[in-house]
Amino acid sequence: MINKIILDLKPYINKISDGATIMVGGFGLCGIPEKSISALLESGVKNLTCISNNAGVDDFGLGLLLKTKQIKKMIASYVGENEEFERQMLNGELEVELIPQGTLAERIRAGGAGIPAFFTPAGVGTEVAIGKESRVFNNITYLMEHGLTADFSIIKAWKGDAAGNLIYKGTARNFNPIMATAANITIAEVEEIVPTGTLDPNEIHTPGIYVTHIYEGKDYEKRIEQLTTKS
Amino acid sequence: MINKIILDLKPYINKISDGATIMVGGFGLCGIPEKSISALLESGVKNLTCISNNAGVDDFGLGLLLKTKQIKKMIASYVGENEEFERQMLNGELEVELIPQGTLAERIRAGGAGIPAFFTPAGVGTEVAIGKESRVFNNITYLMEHGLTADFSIIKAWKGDAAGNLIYKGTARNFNPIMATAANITIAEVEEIVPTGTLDPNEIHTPGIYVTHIYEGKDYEKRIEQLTTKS
Amino acid sequence: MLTKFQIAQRIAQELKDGYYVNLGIGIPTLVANYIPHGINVILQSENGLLGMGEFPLSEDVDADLINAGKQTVTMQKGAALFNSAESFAMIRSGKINLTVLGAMEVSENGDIANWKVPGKMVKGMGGAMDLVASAKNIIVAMQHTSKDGKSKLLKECSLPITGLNCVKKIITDLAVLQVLPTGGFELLERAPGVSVADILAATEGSLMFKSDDIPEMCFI
Amino acid sequence: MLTKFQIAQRIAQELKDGYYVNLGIGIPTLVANYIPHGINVILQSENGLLGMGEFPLSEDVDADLINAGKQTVTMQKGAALFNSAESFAMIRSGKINLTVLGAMEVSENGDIANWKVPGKMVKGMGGAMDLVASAKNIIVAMQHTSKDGKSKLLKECSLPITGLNCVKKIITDLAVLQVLPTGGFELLERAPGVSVADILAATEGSLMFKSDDIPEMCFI
Repeated sequence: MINKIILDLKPYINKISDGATIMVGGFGLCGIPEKSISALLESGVKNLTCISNNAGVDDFGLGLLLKTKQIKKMIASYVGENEEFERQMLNGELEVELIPQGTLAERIRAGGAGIPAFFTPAGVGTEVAIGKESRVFNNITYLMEHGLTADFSIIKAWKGDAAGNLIYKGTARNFNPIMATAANITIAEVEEIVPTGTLDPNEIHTPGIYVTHIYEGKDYEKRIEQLTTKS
Repeated sequence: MINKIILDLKPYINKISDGATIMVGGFGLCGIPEKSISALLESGVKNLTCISNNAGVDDFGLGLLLKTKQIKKMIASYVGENEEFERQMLNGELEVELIPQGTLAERIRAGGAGIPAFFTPAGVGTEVAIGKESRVFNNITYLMEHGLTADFSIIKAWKGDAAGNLIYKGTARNFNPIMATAANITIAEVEEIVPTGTLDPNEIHTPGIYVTHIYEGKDYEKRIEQLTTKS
Repeated sequence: MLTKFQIAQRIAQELKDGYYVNLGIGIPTLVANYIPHGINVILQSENGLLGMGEFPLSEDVDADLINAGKQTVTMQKGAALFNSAESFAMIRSGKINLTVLGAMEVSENGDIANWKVPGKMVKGMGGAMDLVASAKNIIVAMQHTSKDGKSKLLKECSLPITGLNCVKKIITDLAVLQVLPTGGFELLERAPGVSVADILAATEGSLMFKSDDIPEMCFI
Repeated sequence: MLTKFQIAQRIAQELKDGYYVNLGIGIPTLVANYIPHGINVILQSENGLLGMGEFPLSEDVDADLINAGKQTVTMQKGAALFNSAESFAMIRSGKINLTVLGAMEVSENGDIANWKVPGKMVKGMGGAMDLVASAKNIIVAMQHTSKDGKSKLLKECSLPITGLNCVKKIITDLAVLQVLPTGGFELLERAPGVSVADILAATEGSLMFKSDDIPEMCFI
C-alpha cells in the first residue's frame, strides 16, 4: 500500500530553498501548520514568498518567520495582528500584496484545478482593479484574476492516513484543502495518522492524490487569538 | 428551527413551468432524482432544457421524459445509452448540446460560485472550440467557458436534515452537489431525513443554504446499467 | 443618539425568518445578540461555517472553531463546515440574504469605504470586497459622524473604495436611511430624541425625506 | 498479433509504483487486471472516485458505487470520494500520472480522435477531451488497423479531433510506439511474430526506428 508518512519533517522542509513560493494554511492562528513553521524557522531558508490569508502574530505562526526576516514577500488578505509586520512593511523591508479573501481563495482553488484565469466581481472600482483586465457579463463588471500555484504548500489537518487522505476539524479547515491542491509538493501535518482504510471514503476532505508527505505532529499549541466566552 | 422538509413533491415540481431550464443530478443512472423525475412525468411540463451528464436509458431516468417529449433541449456530455434519444436527435425533434464532462462540471460549479466565465484547456482544437474565445496563458491555449445556472435543480442525496444539509453516498455524489449550488430553486430528494443536529457538520457535503426543499423518497429502484461482478 | 448596542438592536429588526446572514466585525457581530424571538436566522462566517452559534462556555472553548473575527464560537444544530473557496463561492452566488458590515464612509450612490486609511497601517480588506461585490442586500452599521464631527455619509467617498453602488441601507447612531437607486440618502427613521435638523447637519450627502414627520425608531 | 488482453497486459508494464492512473473504457479498463506485483497503483474514476478496486462479489454489489463506464465496482483501502467538479479539477491540475484511453485514430504529431464518427450517432465526448487536454502522460490502447485494414496511425487524423499534440505512447496489437516531440511514430517494440515490415505496412504516418533490430515485447 502507498505510504506517504514521514517521521521527521526537517529533511522535507529543508528542500524548500531560498526564494521559494510557499502556501501556508490557516485562518488567523486557526489551522496553521505549527510544526512545519518551526521547521522552516530552523532551516533558515530566506527570501520566501508566502501565500497565506494572514501573517500570524508577533510571536506565533508566520510572525516567527517575519521576525527572522525569512519572508521577502507576503501575499495575504488581512495582516492586522502583527507589529513586526507593520514595521517591516513601513520600512520597505517586506513586500506585501493584499488580495480580497474570496479572490485569494478562488485563485488558489483555480491554481489547483488547472484553471489559469477566471472572472470575479470582487474589487471592481477599487485599487485592486488597477492594472487588471475587466469585462462585462450580463451587465455586471468583473475582473479577470489568475490561478495561483506554489512550489510547496504546508498545511495542517486533523486526521490523515498513509495514502495522504485528510480530514480537517471545525473552521481549522479554511485554506488548507485548497492549498493542498495548488502546489508542486504538499506537506501535510496532522494530529493523528490513522490506519489506511479507517477513514470513511465519503468523509475525506482532501483526497490523498494532493498530498506528497504526511507527518504526525505532537502537542499542538493551537493558540487562540480572541478568547471569547459566554458570561 | 428552519424546516425545509416537504411531504409531497408534486406541488413543488409543478412549479417548474414550460420552457424552464433544469439541472438533473446523476451520472448514468447512479444518483439520479428518481422521485422528482416521476413527478415531472406526471406534471406534463413541456419544452424543458435539461442539463444533466447523461440522458438516462430508454425506460428509466431522463429517458422517461424523452419518451413523452417533455424535453426540448438536452445539455450533456454523453448520451450513448438511449435509442429514443438517438431517434429524436436524428429527426431533429430534440436539440442537443454536447459539452466535455469536466467543462460541464466546472461550468456548473462556476454558475453556483458567482464566476461568470473561466478558462479551460479542454476542447482546444476541436469542434467544441468553434465560436469560443481562446487565449494563451503560459504558452498554453485555453478556451473561455461560461458559468451555467438553471431555474431549478433536482438532485438526489443519501441523507439530509430539515436545514437542507445533505450527505451523498459513494459515486452517487457526482454532479448533485454542484447542481445544488447553481439553481434558483433546488429540490433535493433523499433516502432518509434525519433529525437536525445529528449530521456531523464536518461531514456535510452540501450546506443547507443551497437547498430550497428537501423530500424523503421511499423504495428507490437504483437501477444498475452495467452489473459487473468478480467471477 | 444610539449606543452601538442599540444600533445592533435596530439592525436586528431587519432580520426575517429563514435569512442567511453574514455579520462583519464590530457592531455587526453584536446583532446576533438581538435576533427577535420566533425568527430563525442562520449566520455565515466566511472562514467556513454556516450556522454559527453563540460564544462558548469557558469549558467548551475549541481553538479549532472560530469566527471571521478570530473569536471562539460554537455551532448551532444544523451547522455545516466548508473550506474558504466554498465559503466565498456561497457569498458570490448571492445565497446570503443579508450582509451587515461597518464602514468609514458611505456615498449617496451606495459606494462604501471601509478598508484603508491613507497614511495609516493597511491591514487588508479581508473578505469585505468579496462581500460587498456580491451581496444583494447590504446594511451598513456605523456612527453617523467621525470623532471629530465630520459626516460619514458623503456625496462621494474620500477614502479608498471597498465597493461601488452596493449599500442598500445604513443604520447609524442618529438614523435609519436607505440609499435610493437614483442616488441620495432617504431618511426613514430618527433615533429617539434626535431631530431631522440634527441629521441634516450630520449628513454631507443629499438627504431626502418623504414627509417632515419622520418616525422615531421603535425598540420593544 | 496481440489480443486485447495482451495489449492491456503490455500497458500494465508502463505502470510505476505510486502512480495515479485514469483508465478509459474498453481495453484500458482491462489494464487493472495486470498490475504487476509489488506495484501500488491508485485508479481514478472521473465520476468521483480515487482508489477504485476490483469488481464486487455478487453479494457486495452497490448501485451507488460505479465507475465511469457505469460498471459496479468496489473501493480499495484508502479510497476517497468527491464530486464531478473536484474530479476534473484533479485531472486538469495534472495530478494524474498516467491516462490510458482508446482511440479511433492517432496522428504522428500526437493528435487523437476518439469521440465522433461523421454520419454515425454521436454519443458525446464524456470526459475524454478534459483528460487528453490535461494529462501529462497519455498512452493510447488500440488496434493498429481498422476492421477493413486501414491504418489508424496517420499523418493527420481524418475524424473529428478530441485533443491536439497529447498522445505520448501507443500500444497496439502489433507494436509499442512513441510519438516523437518533433513528430512521427518511433517503433519501440514488435508484437511476438510481427515483423517490422508488417508494422510499416500497417502504419500510414511516418514510422521511425533507431535500429533494424526492434525488440519483441516481453510478457512474463
